[in-house]
Amino acid sequence: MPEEPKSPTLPPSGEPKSTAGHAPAVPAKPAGPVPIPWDSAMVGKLKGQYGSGIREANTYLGQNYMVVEPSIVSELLQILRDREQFDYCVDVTAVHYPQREKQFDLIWILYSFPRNERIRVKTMIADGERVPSAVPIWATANWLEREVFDMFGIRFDGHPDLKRILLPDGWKGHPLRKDYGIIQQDQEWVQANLGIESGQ
Amino acid sequence: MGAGQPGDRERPINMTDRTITDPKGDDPKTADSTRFLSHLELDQPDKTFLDSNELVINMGPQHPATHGVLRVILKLDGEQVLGTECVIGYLHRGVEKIAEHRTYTMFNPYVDRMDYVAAVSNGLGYCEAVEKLLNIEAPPRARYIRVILTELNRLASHQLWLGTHALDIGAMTPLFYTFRDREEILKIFEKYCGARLTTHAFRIGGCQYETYEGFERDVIKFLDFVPPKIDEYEELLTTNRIWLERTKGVGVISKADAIALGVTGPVLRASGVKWDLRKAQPYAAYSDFDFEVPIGANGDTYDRYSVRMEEMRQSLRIIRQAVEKIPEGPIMAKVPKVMKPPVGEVYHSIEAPKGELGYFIVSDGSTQPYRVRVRPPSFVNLQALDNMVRGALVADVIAVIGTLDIVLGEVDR
Amino acid sequence: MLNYITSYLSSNTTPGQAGNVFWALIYILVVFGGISVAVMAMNWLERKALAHFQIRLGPMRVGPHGLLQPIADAIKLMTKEDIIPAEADKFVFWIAPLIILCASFAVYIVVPFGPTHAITDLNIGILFMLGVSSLSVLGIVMAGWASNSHYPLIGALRSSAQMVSYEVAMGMAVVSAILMTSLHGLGAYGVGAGTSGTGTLSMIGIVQAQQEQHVWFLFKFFPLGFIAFGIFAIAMVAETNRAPFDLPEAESELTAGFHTEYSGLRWSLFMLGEYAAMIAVSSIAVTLWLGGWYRPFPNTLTGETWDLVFSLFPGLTFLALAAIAFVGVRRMPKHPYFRVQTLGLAGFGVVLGVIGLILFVPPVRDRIQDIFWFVAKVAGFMYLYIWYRATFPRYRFDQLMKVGWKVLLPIGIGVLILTAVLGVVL
Amino acid sequence: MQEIAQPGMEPVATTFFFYFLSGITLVSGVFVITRKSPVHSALALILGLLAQAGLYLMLYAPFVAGVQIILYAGGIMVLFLFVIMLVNLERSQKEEQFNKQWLIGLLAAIALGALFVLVYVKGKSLFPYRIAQPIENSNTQQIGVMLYGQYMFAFEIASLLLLVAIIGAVVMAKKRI
Repeated sequence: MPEEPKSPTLPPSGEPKSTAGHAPAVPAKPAGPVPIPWDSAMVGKLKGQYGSGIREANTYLGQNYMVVEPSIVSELLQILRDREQFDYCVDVTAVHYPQREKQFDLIWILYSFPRNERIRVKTMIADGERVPSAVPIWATANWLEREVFDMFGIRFDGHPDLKRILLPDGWKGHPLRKDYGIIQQDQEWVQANLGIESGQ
Repeated sequence: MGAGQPGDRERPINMTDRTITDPKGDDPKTADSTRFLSHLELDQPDKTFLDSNELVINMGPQHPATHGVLRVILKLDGEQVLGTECVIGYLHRGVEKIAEHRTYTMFNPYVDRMDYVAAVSNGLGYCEAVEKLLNIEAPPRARYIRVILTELNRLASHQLWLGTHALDIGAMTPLFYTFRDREEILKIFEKYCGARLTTHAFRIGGCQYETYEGFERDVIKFLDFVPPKIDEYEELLTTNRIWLERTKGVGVISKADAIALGVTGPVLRASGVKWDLRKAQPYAAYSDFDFEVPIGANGDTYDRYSVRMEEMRQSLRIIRQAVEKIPEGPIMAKVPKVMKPPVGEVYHSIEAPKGELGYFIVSDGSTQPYRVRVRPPSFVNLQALDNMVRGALVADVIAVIGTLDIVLGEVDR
Repeated sequence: MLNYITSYLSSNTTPGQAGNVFWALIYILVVFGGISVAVMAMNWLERKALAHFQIRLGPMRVGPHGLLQPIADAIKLMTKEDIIPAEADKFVFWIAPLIILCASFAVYIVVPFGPTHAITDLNIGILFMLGVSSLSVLGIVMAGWASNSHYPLIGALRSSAQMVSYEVAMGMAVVSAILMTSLHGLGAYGVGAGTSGTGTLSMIGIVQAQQEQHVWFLFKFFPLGFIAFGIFAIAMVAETNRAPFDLPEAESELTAGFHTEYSGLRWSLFMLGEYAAMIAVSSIAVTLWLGGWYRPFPNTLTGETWDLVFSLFPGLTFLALAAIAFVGVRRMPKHPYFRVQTLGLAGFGVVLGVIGLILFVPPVRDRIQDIFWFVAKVAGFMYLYIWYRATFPRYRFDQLMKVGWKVLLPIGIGVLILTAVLGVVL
Repeated sequence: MQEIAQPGMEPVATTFFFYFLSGITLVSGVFVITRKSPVHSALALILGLLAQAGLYLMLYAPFVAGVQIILYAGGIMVLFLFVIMLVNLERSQKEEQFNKQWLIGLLAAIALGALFVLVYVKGKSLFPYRIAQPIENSNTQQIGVMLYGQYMFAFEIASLLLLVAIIGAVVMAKKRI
């Protein structure tokens, strides 16, 4: 089903907001868009199959996503590709939530050519937890997972050649983690290879 | 913090073996010291009478034909390529890390610096993603202006691609023709938003500037000026025997491989997949225009060339329709001075000249995005290089890198 | 001593044949000096024509319309530092460009600018030319090896493999042309039987054969002459590593081929050798197929009036050049900065005009006639070289070899056999 | 040397050129065996062959001289240089160049020289002393007639032999045809 323009529950955008600019009191913000449960034939089948494995399946701003248990992720991805024809893995990426117990959000964005539909599969994993690689399912995941490893330090089991892709090999630290400072650099690597005492 | 040679002191890559055919291959120093090449196993082929050992050649990062700072390690048997390994990251500026320390509007200009050849479409992708996050809609006039400028930018990007691609294969003249015509587009950009390359033409919620007084006249003059010029490029190359010989059947990628490798844009369409985001998931007023999506038959360099040439013509069609039907009205939606998008995440992608350019933005309700992930088409297309080049000759590697139309600013981000 | 000099003036053979050392030396100086000037002019013409092909102006700053650019380049190259790589083989590194230069210039000994205007007339003329031009392969291979680094070696091996394989195709085309000198079949064109029936290898002999047979070999036995000429034209472009076949210097793959490590004057010797080889190979083509120094349509448009008309051509071309120069002067911007340049261009135009007028004087007109036509035809070939370079992309190495061996050679052998059969049968 | 006014080659200072060319041939011959680097000896060999071509010219055999230049200097020597460059020469440079038996070599050379002189002196009558005569019609035609006339059979066998050699080389070099 083509992505419907806007989720129905949102207030109609035409409603005149107060004129922009320096209105004295900012009016009470209309309730922001809220994720609504997403139930489609596919989700029903998957829930039947995995039950609690699929934590939640919602639509937010018209984009369907489901949060899944790490244990069943690779199996689910395989099913999504073979049965549900999601033959194009758009992106594999991660988001770091240091304050949460399961620190990382691992996200696969999939698209199906036959059904012209896009979904996101999310799973939450702790630091150091390993996830089976998606390379056997989609060849494009090779470099995408290497970049996630390079930037976040998440290891993927079964990846043919898991090593850094953007940063030099000997670099220590994973920049996109929240605890990695914006101007921080691997001083030891910089001195060893560039012969300058600091990167700044 | 730039990149340099990998960690250990001793140079891991033996630049080039001392002589071409060292009969006995005295010291296998190429084998152990290249753990960097772990997946390119350096086995000796079955011993023939005149055995030749593999030759590891470094192409780049300062090579005339790699569009930017790309280093390709080629494992050659004589002239034939046995395997390639792309070493990238020389132009890595950490755009995604910077995004987490900038507000939404401050990050807008950074986006132009990624694919500096098609800066306008980068901006369009980002602005639309944030608008979706804020759940606001750009007014119709702004959407039309966005379509016109993005299609002009697609034309300019394809022209630059054609010039450099032909130069790599040896034809010097198209470069000057394409740059002459591209100049007209850059003039329009300069008159509209003051910049030629990294234009920062759009704002979240619409466009910053109303179109300058003679905008429609310039665009229409351009629309009449360019079609015969495109025929000039075709005249030079399309039926040129040597061009056909250098591009037909070179760098072939099958439809299944293309989908499995996640390749998008003209490279995917040349392999026969009729998929264009402007048609599949229309954004920014593309649904109002009719245009065809050109596809190729057997996914070789020549098909990618003809797909892009046809796309140039289709872009002209879109611009003509857009300029004729451009509505009046405001060019900027109501956008709060301090943007605080509600907590949530959104993925929005557009059809950039190179392929599907996607933005995955996570917002935690503050003025700064919590996480911005850019899905770069060149990065994913470059991954298909190894698949397309295995078994080809060195000269074909140059042609295939050219036809993939990669820009290293986008690959490395 | 004086009569030794004047004795030659009346004789109608080339100085080399007449054994007159003094005139032979003068001819050598004139021809080699002329070739060097032609190379400089060719360098300027290539940059300007290539630029105008690509809608840009080319060198404009050094002298009016960049006319002094070649001189500036020459001075720059001479004063540039001449680096010899550390581990390079000094002797071989030093001698390689000289070999190429000697090979390219030795060809001019037998190039016939006129019935008596050639340094000498070896009776194995064409054989000597092919032999000497194949010597330049040695120079290239040595240059590549002496630079002692990887890419020049690969470039050198590639270009020598290319030259060796295209020499074969060239040889086939040349042999079929020589066959035509003796086989003077009546032919469908009613062309009268000509020479005494004995073929000749000597260049002047070939041109005279074309004159007597009243047909250019290009049009003899119609398709065959044309095909042989086509094969030769393609092979000669490959022989000099130019245009679509300039793979050894393919910038995009191997840096700059065999002359990567050379710099300064030594590098300019390579360029001199390349351009000289281009002119030499074109002069072979002109001699063999386009009737050497004879004016076009020597037989169909015969008669006194036509001779007069054609004899005016040299003067007319120089006057036309002078006219172009003056148009350039008028279009020169009026800014004081350009005053010197406009004066220079005007002076150049005047000189050309004067030469044009002198060429109208009858005694000079007759003498200059054959040299002018020969040089005009070679100039046509030069323009073709530049045209190729502007339009054609580069062949891949294996395609280049395929064209050489699988396309040109079979057609060459076919043409050779057909010429022989046709010559005997007709 | 009586003046032979003849369209062929005019003899010009032949004696000087004779000694000059044969001198070059001898010196380059010595260079070939004494040079340390194989490429230098190859160059010396090329020089020697070109000097021989000059000698042929003096014997009024221009065709043979032309063929000498094309085949020897242009073809075979290029092959020599190809092989010399492709084979890794690092080790051969380092090894000791001269083995110790040069004394025996010298003796053998002297014996051979004496043999030549003996044959020349004894068979003086076999070699009639004649001045090289410039031939009437072109030398190429004579050779052509001889080659395709009398020695037709030998010519074909030789070409067959060459064909076999070429095919053999291709079979060896190409891994898969």
